[in-house]
Amino acid sequence: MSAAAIDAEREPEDVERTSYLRAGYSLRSWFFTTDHKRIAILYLFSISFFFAIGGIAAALIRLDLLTPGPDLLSNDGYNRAFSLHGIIMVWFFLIPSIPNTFGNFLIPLMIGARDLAFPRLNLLSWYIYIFAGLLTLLVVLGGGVDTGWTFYTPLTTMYANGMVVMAVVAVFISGFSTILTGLNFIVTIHKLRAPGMTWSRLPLFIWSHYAVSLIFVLATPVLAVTLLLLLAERVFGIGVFDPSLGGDPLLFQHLFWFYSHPAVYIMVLPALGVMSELITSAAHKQIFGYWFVAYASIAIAVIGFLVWGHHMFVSGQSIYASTVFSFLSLAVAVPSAIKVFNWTATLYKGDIDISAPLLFAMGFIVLFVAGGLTGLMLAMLAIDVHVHDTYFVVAHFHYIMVGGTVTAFFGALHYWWPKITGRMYNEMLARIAAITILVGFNLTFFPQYMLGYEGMPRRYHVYPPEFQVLHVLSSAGAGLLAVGYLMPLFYLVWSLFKGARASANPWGATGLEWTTSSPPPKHNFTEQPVVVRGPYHYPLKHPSSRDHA
Amino acid sequence: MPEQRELHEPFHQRERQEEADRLGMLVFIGSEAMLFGGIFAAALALRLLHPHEFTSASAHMKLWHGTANTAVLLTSSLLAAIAVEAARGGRARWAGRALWGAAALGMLFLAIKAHEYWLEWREGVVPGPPNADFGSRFEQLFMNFYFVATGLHALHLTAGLVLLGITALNRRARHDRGAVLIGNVALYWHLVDLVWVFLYPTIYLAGAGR
Amino acid sequence: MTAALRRVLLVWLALLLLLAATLGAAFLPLGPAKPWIGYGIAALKAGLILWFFMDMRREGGLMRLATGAALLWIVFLLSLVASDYLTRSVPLAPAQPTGSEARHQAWLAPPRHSASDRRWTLTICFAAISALRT
Amino acid sequence: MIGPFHPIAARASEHARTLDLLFGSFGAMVAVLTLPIFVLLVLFAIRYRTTNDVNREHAESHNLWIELSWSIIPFLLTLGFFVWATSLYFDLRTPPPGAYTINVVAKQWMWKFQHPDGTAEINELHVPANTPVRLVMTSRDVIHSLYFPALRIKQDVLPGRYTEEWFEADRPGTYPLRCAEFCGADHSVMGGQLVVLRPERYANWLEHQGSFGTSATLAGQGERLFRDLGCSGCHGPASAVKAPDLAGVFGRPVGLTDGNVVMADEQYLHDSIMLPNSQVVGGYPAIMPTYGNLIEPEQVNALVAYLKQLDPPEGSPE
Repeated sequence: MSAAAIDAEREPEDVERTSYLRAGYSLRSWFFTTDHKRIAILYLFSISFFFAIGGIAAALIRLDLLTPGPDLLSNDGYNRAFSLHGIIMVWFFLIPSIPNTFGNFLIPLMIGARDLAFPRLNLLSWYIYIFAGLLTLLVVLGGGVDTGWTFYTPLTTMYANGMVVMAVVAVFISGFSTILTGLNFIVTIHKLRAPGMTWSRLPLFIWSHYAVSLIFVLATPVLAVTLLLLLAERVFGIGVFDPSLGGDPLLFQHLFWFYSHPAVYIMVLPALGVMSELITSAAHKQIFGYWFVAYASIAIAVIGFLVWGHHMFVSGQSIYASTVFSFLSLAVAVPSAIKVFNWTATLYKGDIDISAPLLFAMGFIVLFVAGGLTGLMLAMLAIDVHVHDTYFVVAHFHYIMVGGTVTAFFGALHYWWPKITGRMYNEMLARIAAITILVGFNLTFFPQYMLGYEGMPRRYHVYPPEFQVLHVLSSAGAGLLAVGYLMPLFYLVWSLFKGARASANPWGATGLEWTTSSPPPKHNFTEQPVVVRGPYHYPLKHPSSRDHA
Repeated sequence: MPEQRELHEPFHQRERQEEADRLGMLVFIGSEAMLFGGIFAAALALRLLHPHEFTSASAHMKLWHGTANTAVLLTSSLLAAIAVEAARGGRARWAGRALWGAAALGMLFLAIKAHEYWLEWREGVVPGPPNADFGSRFEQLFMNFYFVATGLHALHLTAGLVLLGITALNRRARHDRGAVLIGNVALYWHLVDLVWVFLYPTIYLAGAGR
Repeated sequence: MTAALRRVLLVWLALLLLLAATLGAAFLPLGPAKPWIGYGIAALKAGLILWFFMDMRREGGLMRLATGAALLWIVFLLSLVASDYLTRSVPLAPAQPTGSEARHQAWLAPPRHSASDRRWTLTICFAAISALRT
Repeated sequence: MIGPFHPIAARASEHARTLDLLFGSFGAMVAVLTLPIFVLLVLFAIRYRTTNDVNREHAESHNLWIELSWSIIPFLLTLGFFVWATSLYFDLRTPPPGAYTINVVAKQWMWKFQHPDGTAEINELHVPANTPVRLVMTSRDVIHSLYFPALRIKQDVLPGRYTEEWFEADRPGTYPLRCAEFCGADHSVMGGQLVVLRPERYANWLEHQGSFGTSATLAGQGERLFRDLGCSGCHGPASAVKAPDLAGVFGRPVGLTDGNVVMADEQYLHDSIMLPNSQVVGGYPAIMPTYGNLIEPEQVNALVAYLKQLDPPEGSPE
């Protein structure tokens, strides 16, 4: 690792002069860049923008649900609010959140490459994402859609009157941005690894992004064709779902959920990859069971394609198919359980620095386990018959997507912030933010489990008065959660100007990305690094190994 | 000295870069195959829901147009493969001719397809125009599926034609002994052929013998 | 006429023969086997195209893995969608025989086990199939 | 993770109680499996924090047996609950023979219930207690879902197709019924009341309804429709047209033209009216016109009810 070591000791002025952030200030250098690090920054800004819009829609929903009656929004207004909340959060924030920002930034760095395999394709994928995002903004301004993010037929094809066509076209286009990103990652991980970087020496972040890219490339096209069939029916009248002609609305649900369940694994797998990095770095210890955790990511990607029927247990699907899907849904929970057990074992006898990223990581594990196991409950046929399409399901997927992916996103943001910007953030404020987010989150979504089990259906704008107490609790929690999410905005931006200058390896971690300077130069490494050891080669036994990093 | 494709940004060795380009194209082909996988899932569902009516609706299809189109596309696929072999063998002129041949057969496919659509328009089995009258309601659903599936395939075929044209005009691609660009375009063209190979029994052969 | 050209032409001929075969098979009175034959021959043609025209013959394991993965995922989609449509109308609930029909229907309909033990066998065999699948 | 049972969640059927038991016991097992993780997380974080000088010798980086055991054992535990939940699910989807059938028609933003004696009610469903009630449901527009929280059951209602749901409420009272599948603007107000009455009170409730409800029974309405729509023209005994005789057809296997045999249940009768060429009876020409856009689902329910109680003429084995 000698060449890389020189990178780490370069003087701050030299680092500052060659940093990728300094490699051009013009708009052209940012909007026509092919540097994967700059494209990651472009993605970071755009997904934060859409996170804000989706968050505003969520705030509207939570405020309206404070009272049983239609006080803030009309029936139709509420339906459009939750539809937009769903569409924007799923396709324009959650799916690109970790892969397109941290995946773009870190995959070349972690495998010792100068850039992704197809840099121009990477920029094209951002422009496609932005074009689709603008179309969605037009949908928002034009009044939104009243179909929910699931676009079920025949509601969307015959009875919905919102801007369904533009929303479907926007999602269809955003799918191509995902396919191109997945393709880029797969080819990069196969063909651009540094000499010596065998598959057994890949960091687990790369394994999980490889699994996510498999889902990107194999699931998104089926969403594209499903939306095409929907458009064909709504616009040209040549659809295959029309029940009056003998078509089957369940066919749409089969094709839609064949994409949409792997899509929820698209959202959670990168977070699992981030967790493996955060836990090993905080515990300063080799991951427990490397191969189990690595293959668990691939297993989640593969089995994730076999379980979509658990969304359709009460939809009139055949009971035998439901039994098969129920069984496979239990099988897909096993790899996730393996990962959680291995992280816990990694902390055992570690040399733990309780930093903000670790707080986010532990928060992630608690919420992900809670979400995952309620998912197991939903996979039980008889229980799903009772709680399907109720707030129990809403709480379940928010525990995994918000409690899981968004917490991991913030953990990753704090952990790699020094590497991305070259500045350290304020540690105490970050810990307060982490605690606020975790408390606010639980206050928001745990009451929804109870609401769900008592029979409060999803997407209800007017509800029976006996549920009001739990809704008020949930809305209060949402307020605290919003505060928790806004805090990083301030102290991270503050750290850009006033933050201490970060060293090349502030956490004493062992990834290749920590061997180059912070922020890294335009071509990542002054000299091609050569890999000689596994990813997490922390000295095992030494009591206070921290000062020998 | 045969032209070398220029070495772009992150790659050090040209050979590794060619492998990457080909893998990238194959992964894209895989995603396009999944796109048509959705179409075949729809066909499977319709056939399992109404087996009897699916075959009787398919009996009305123009079997000879379909068969001719399959033969045309198989031959055009052959020409694309010949183009790749010629480029590898260094015979740039033959590569160009084979590419133009493949494109021409692609146009022929579209011509046959257009003629078939026109016949169906006249018979009034095209959903939409006023003179449309269908034997049964499921017949209209089958025609819907037929137009969506063959329309999507024709769209991809047109994109393939454009790619074939660009590669045929691209001098450097024809002289590239590694046949990277020609190889990738041929891969895409073979995918379009593969999809039709499976669409043919789904739409035409289902009701052929009745 | 290089060896490669001859091989490709031979493959082309084989493809046309298969096309003729599948067309001919469509006109034979084969009944329920017809779709299987049609798609079987189509799979043969696809195999030839993949192996020779798309050069999987010369490619390394990675490219074959990528091609195989796409085909396997389509099989995932088709098989599980089919599992729903095929077993949707399997009647678990005996239809309501009214009045004098009960005795008569018992003779007509196939022998039925009691509902509960059929349920156990179905659950176990489905669990077994799915265990093999993962 | 375990939703504590608020007193609001009433239980009105044996299934509801069994489901609560399943949910509670599975929740308990899940808690037993996960609490150690949360405790260990915090414990390790505090005990092995960097400032704490403690023995960190020979921590293993992998151990096959531990890893295999903590992935297979939880899976086997959940398998047990899988079998229990699946058998409950099969019971849910197997209405007992001879259950009391009520037809349900869902429409954008209201529920219409048709009792066998012809009484129809909107958004209110009166059912006799302690008798299995089978709801045969269809929708006139989009997908709805009839959800009885107190009975812990729900079933989507699809356009152009019958789906069914059955329950045996054993505690008289008034319980909510709600729509659980998003169906447009007023999805959240499309609910109503399930009123469970003791059988005798249900009987005189029906009489009371009889006076101003529609006079004929559901089957009676079906018979009138059978004549008005011209079905008897072809299917009647004296008709010259070659059409299958429908007497006693319900519940019997029917041979189709393409050879396979289909059980003539409600779904088959519904499809034969709405999509006649879909499954034509063996030996008959496919000449029946479609009634798809002529009649409403309520009328189809009436016709099916009429056909169900048509007994074959005495002595004919056909």
